[in-house]
Amino acid sequence: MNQIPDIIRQVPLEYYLFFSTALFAIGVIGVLTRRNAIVIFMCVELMLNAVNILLTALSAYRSDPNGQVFVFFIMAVAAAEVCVGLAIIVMIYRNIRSTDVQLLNHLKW
Amino acid sequence: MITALLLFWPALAALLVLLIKGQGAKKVAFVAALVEFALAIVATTGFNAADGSMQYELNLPWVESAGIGFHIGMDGISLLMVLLTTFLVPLIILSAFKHDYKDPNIFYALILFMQTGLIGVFVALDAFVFYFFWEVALIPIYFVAAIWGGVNRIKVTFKFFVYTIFGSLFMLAAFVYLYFQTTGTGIANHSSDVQAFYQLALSAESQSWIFWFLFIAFAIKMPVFPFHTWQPDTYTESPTQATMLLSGIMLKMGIYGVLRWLLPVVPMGVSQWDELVLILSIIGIIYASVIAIRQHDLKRLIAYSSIAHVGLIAAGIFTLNEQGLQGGVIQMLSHGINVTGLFFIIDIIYRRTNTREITSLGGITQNAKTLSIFFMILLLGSVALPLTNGFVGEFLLLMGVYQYNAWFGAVAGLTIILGAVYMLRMFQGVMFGTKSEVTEGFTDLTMNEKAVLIPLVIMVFWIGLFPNTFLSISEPAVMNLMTIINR
Amino acid sequence: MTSIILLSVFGIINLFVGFMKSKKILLPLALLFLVVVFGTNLLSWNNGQTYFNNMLTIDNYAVAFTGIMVLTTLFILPFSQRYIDAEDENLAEYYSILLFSLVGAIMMVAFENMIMLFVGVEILSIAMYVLAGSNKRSLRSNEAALKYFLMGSFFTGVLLFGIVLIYGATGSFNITEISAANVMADGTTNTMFILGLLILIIGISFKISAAPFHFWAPDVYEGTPTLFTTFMATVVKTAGVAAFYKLMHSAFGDSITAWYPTMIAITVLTLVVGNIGAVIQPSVKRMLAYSSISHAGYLLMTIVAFNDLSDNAIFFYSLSYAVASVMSFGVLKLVSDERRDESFAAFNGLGKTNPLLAFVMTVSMFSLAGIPLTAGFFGKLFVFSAVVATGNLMWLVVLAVILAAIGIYYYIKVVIAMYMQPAGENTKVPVSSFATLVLIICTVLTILLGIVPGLVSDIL
Amino acid sequence: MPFNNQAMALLCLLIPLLPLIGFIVNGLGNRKLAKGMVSLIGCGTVLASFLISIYLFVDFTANGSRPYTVDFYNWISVADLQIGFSFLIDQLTLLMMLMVTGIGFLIHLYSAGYMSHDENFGKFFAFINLFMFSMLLLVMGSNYVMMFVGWEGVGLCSYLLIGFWNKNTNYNNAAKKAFIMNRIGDLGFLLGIFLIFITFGSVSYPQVFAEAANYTGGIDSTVMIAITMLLFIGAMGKSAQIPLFTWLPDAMAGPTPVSALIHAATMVTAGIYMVLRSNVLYALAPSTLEVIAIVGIVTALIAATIGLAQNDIKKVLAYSTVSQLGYMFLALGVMAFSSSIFHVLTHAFFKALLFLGAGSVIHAMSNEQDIRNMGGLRKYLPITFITFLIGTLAIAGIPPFAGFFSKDELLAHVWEHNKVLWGLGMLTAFMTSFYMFRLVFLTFFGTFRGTEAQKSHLHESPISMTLPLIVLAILSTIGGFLGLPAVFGENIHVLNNYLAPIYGYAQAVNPAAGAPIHMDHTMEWILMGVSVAVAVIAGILAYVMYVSKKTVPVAEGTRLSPLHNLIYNKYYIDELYNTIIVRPIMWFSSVFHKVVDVVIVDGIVNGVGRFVTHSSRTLRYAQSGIIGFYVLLMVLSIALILFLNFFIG
Repeated sequence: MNQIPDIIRQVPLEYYLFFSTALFAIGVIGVLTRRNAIVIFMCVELMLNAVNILLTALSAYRSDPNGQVFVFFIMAVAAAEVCVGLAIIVMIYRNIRSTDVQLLNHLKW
Repeated sequence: MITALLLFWPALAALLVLLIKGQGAKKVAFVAALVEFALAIVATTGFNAADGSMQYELNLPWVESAGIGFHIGMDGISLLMVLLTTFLVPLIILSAFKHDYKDPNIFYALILFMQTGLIGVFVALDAFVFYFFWEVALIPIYFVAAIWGGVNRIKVTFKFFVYTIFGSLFMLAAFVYLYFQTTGTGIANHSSDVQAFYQLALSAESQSWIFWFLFIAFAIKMPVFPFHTWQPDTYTESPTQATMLLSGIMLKMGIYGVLRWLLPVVPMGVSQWDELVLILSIIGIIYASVIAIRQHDLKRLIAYSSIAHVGLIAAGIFTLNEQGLQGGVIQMLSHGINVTGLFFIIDIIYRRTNTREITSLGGITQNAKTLSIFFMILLLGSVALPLTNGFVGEFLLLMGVYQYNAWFGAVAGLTIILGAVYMLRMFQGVMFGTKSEVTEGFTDLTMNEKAVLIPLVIMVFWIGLFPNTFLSISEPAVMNLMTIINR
Repeated sequence: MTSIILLSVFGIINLFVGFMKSKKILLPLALLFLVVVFGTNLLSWNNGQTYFNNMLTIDNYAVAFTGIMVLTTLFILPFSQRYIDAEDENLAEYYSILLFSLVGAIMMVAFENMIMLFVGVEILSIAMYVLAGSNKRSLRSNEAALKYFLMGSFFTGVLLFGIVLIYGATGSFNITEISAANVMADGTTNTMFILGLLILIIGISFKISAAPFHFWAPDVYEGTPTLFTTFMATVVKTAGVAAFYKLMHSAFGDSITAWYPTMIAITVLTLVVGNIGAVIQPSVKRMLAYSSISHAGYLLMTIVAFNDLSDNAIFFYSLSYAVASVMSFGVLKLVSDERRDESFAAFNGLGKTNPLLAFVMTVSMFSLAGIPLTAGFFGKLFVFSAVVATGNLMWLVVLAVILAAIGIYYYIKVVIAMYMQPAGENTKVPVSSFATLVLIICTVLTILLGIVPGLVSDIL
Repeated sequence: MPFNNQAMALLCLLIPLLPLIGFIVNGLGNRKLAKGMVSLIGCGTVLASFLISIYLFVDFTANGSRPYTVDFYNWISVADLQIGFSFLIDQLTLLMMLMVTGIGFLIHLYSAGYMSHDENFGKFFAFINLFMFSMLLLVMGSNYVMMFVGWEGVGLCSYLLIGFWNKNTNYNNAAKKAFIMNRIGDLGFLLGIFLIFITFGSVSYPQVFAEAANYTGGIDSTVMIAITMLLFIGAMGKSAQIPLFTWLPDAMAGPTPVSALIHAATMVTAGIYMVLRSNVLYALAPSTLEVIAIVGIVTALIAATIGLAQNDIKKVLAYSTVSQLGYMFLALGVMAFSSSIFHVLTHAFFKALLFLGAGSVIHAMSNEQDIRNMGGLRKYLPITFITFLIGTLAIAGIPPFAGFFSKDELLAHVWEHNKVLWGLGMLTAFMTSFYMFRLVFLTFFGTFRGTEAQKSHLHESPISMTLPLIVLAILSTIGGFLGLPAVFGENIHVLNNYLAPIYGYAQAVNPAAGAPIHMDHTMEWILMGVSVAVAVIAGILAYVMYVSKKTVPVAEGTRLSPLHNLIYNKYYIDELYNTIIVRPIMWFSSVFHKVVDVVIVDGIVNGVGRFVTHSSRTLRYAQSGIIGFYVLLMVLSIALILFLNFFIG
């Protein structure tokens, strides 16, 4: 297992940085462009995973376990979020038979 | 100690009055106000009039860590203002006896509560204490005006409230700034004590803008042209008692504020802007007087006249000479008495005829001789006839302004002509001529009404004949003030 | 620390009690729990300790804010009376969620490590997503939950990204270590650090609904059942601001040049948007939502002030704001539940039908507006003082003053409706004795702090 | 000149105080006291004041004529401004006191008869008592502010009495006009006082005059001209000089005794008193005196021309008063101080007499005032006729009546000063004589032109009214001997000798002040002859026109020649004032209120509110309710923040 950080370090840190930033950006763009609540939520998950990758990489580069520990926290929290989020979406689907976020604009101004 | 008693007694009495259901509330309120007046008399008798510094001081920690003390006390100017307040409030309460206001307990409690605020403003010796009571005085009067007022009361008092608070907040900002400029001793590095403010040596530039921050607050309250537009509407729409409180006492808060918190704190700022303020004030005198000439609603007419009178006071005070300052002080008393009386007389007429329109009144003097006499005396006081109270103040004020600048004095002096024009026009329209439908069955004053007017009229002559009684109380304080201003 | 453990335990107990038939006991029990927590919390006063390997610090700052939040929750719960009366089967869950979310809130004010901050934020947020949507059959509630959830999780991602970048730049999550790393000490600009810092600020700004990341707030506040809106406006906001303040001061105090312009911009924008936005709202609830944005702005001013006065200022302001908010939302809830209306018209004639409620509402409005005799005045005074003390931000105070005047404009409209408009068909609003008690306590507290602010104004 | 005699001080105080007590008693007991009681109190207090004044006068002369001040208390004291409530007793004061209380008493007595049918009898007496009080303060005060007190006080009484019958709107308007016009003058007076205080550091006569006597600024310095002009503006208002004279004819709306007392004998001469009192100041400003002389003569001339065409018995007398006041100012303008006060005195006698006589006529005619409806009254009102005739002879300047001496002396001074002014003065004298005889002839000669009802009612007035007439007629006859011209012997000008000390300071600074006439006796005789001739010719002319030819002024509505029309309508001065002053102020009032106040000033205040509301409404649209939009905005904000941080700052 000790080699894993070494393996990770074979790729330059900038690559991880660019990759996860790109991934994060894709997530953001997805949130911006999609109308389906579930897809939007998936994109958010994408953002979280981008963060996770970066954390792992940084953790490995710095030989600091804290980063990886944080990843676990993030995963756990994300799981909780998924539960709640899906429950909310289901609840809405029951009410309006749709998951299109554009339809929900009664609260405004 | 007596200062604290003066300050808190009305508030306590207000709580008591609140508990009394029905019309008994007014009697209790009246007695409480009389007690307060007695306290003020006691304070006056024990007051060393030769001493210009603060007396009856009380300095308790308030926000200890910040160096903000609950510091109260009185010098001659404060004492006169306190006397005015405590003298007028019982009369104002008494003047309401014939009205059946709904929820009388709340009505009278608010008036008493306001008295605490007013007294607090006049005795505060800490900037934040001053601001605190400044706003405390506003809240009750807002409710009195807005709940028991006329048809347009909501809109009008809303504007009044927001406008005056808007100004006050600038004062707060200035106080906070000044507070941080002080280097006090004791527990904190900073102090908001009035003496600490007086010792500040700020640059001319910062004094200049602080001047405006403070002045806007006071100018709106007084009100000085062009910050006056809330005033005629508010005076007109408020119930008479609120109008009396607003015009008789509350506007003195603004003038007092100038005396205590503006002139001595930022003297350099004052010297930069005093000319502009004088010009504004004098414009206000002429402007409001000219407008008053054609007003047909009695209350509105007196409201505009009040702007004119206050303009003169403001002008006089900003001359920074002793005649102007002393004139301002004595005129505050006089104006408080006259305007309260005039509004009460308008109320008497309104209650009997249901109208305040000059054109639909007339000939009242034929039915109500006593009323005519009282009305005439108060009116003469208001137009500054010698030997009435108004003369002493206007004489000194105009002299002060004249010394500052002869042309200003001459223009400001037009007030004595224009004042006569609108006042006599009003008196003629209301009291003289032939009776109209509404004044046909007009009845003369009742005992109760006389009880309100007689003390006022006595004061009209007292101040007119023996102004030194009051001038001597404020003189050392004014001298003291001038020393601080000229430091 | 004891508070966190106790709250978690009590939350679970509450859930179990919920299985029993008698719902009557739930409220007193929850209140009892909170009182206990409040008490134990105070034990930690001047008795600070760190836990979990330096991940949590219970210092006076944490204790003070925990106190505010627990107290606020204590005040909020009695307004759930209607749920009790309606025999709502989920009541126990609501109570438990509130208790659990308090844990998150406490973690946010006590964090020493970014992980704890993140976890605290999420505990609180996820709980709020649920509560926002707790009225399952109401489309408005649904919409609020969805909006809050989607945007909230989006900004969770943003927040995390910020944390990660800072981790990348400094190699630590611990705020003391971040501060010690002092990456900007030699005048170099570490792009990753600054980027992370800014993104982190943005992430937290969202949580406290600071402009321009406030868009969710009015909608969510309006759609959420009033009881939970109260919680959001008070506990969540207090926790968020307290955490924000602590973060900026403890971790990024030295890199102030990097975040100062952004922070000021956000503060100004928040003040403006909150106050201006509230002016023409026809719904009291939405008006209060905007007003809570504006108060976030005043609170942010303390962060900008960044001096030894700002600690006490933020504490006092939070306290006065939280109490006043409980009062205003509480009365709003009582009135709108009864009259099925959240507009200003619902308050017409309240002064006649319910003098007490009207008085409480008036006090709260004055407190929010910052008029003397109420705690809000001193809150504003202390905040402004802190800003003025910096010496070069007088303009910000002036702006805040002008906006405060605008604030009076909309707060007073409620007062006008209550006292000066005829009651019309509005009838007396029933109030439970618990709620009455809470309102009276809050009112007394507000006025007391408005007269003798020295009681708590310099405890930190 | 300190003065410590308590009893004397009390006496001094009693002089104004007694009428004040009368005012208070009569005022409060208006409806409760019987009329007899009211008149007793009203007349008695004034009589007492008169007697005390005589006593003071005697005492003063007996004690070497040393002026003294009586200090009662410190009225207003602010820093170096010390205004004492105190009286100055000197020659001038005593003279005025005697005149005011003496004539005042006669008129009070007259009023007891004249007003006996009025329901507000008590109120009337209260007001004229108040007037006596104010007038006495005016003349007795020892500083300018005290004078101002009386000055405004008499203005108030004038207002109250002109509008005495306050049901009539015209009367009220006249009263208001009088008060306001007086106030215009008062403002000048007030500013003058301020400047006096600034210049001399005091407002008290002894100090001011002593300072002025040592004034180092020289003759005609700006300050002195300013002070004297400002004071003179005050005098113009009170003494009805052009341009502030139009109130006086209107003031005839008041009861006739009021016209006699206030608007002829006493109050309107206050302006002369003031200038005379300040003689040292005026001596320092000869330029102002020139102005005064010109204003005086123009006023005299214009008022006299208007008097030619008036048909109201009181209006004729009113314009005559204005004209005579003009004379007095003319005298002041040429520094003939004694002549001026001499004319004040004689004018007080004969003009009071004329007014009271007119009142008697009006009383007999049942309130008819138009001389076109009179005629032949000498048969019905013999006493009134004779006394009125004496008054007319006096004012016309026929020797040996009082007016002859005073007017002649006055004009002699003018002759010395400026021949043109003298010529105009003579012209005025001619017109005066003409319209006064016209008045006499139309009223008392010819046949009665009134209604039958009036005719049956004609009667001589009661004794309380005729007695004052007789007394005043005697005074008008012999009053002139107080100031016999030098042609009759050296140092026989009693008044001049008596008053000489008060010009001491003035003569010190300007030798021309108050100097006696320096002309040979021949010239003096010639001048006398000319003025008598002018008066007699005018009288004969009037006789020819109105007795021989029986001309009656045309009725209302007849077309008049343009010049006649102009005079008849008083040169349209009221209309002029209305157009250039009153209307513009009214216009400004409306504009200030409806445009400036409501639209501009309040518009800005409300505009701020509207701006906020509008911003709020606009900002609202950002809150569209759509998640995608929100996220977009927020992402853009993030991008903006990052952009600004990394690419700008």
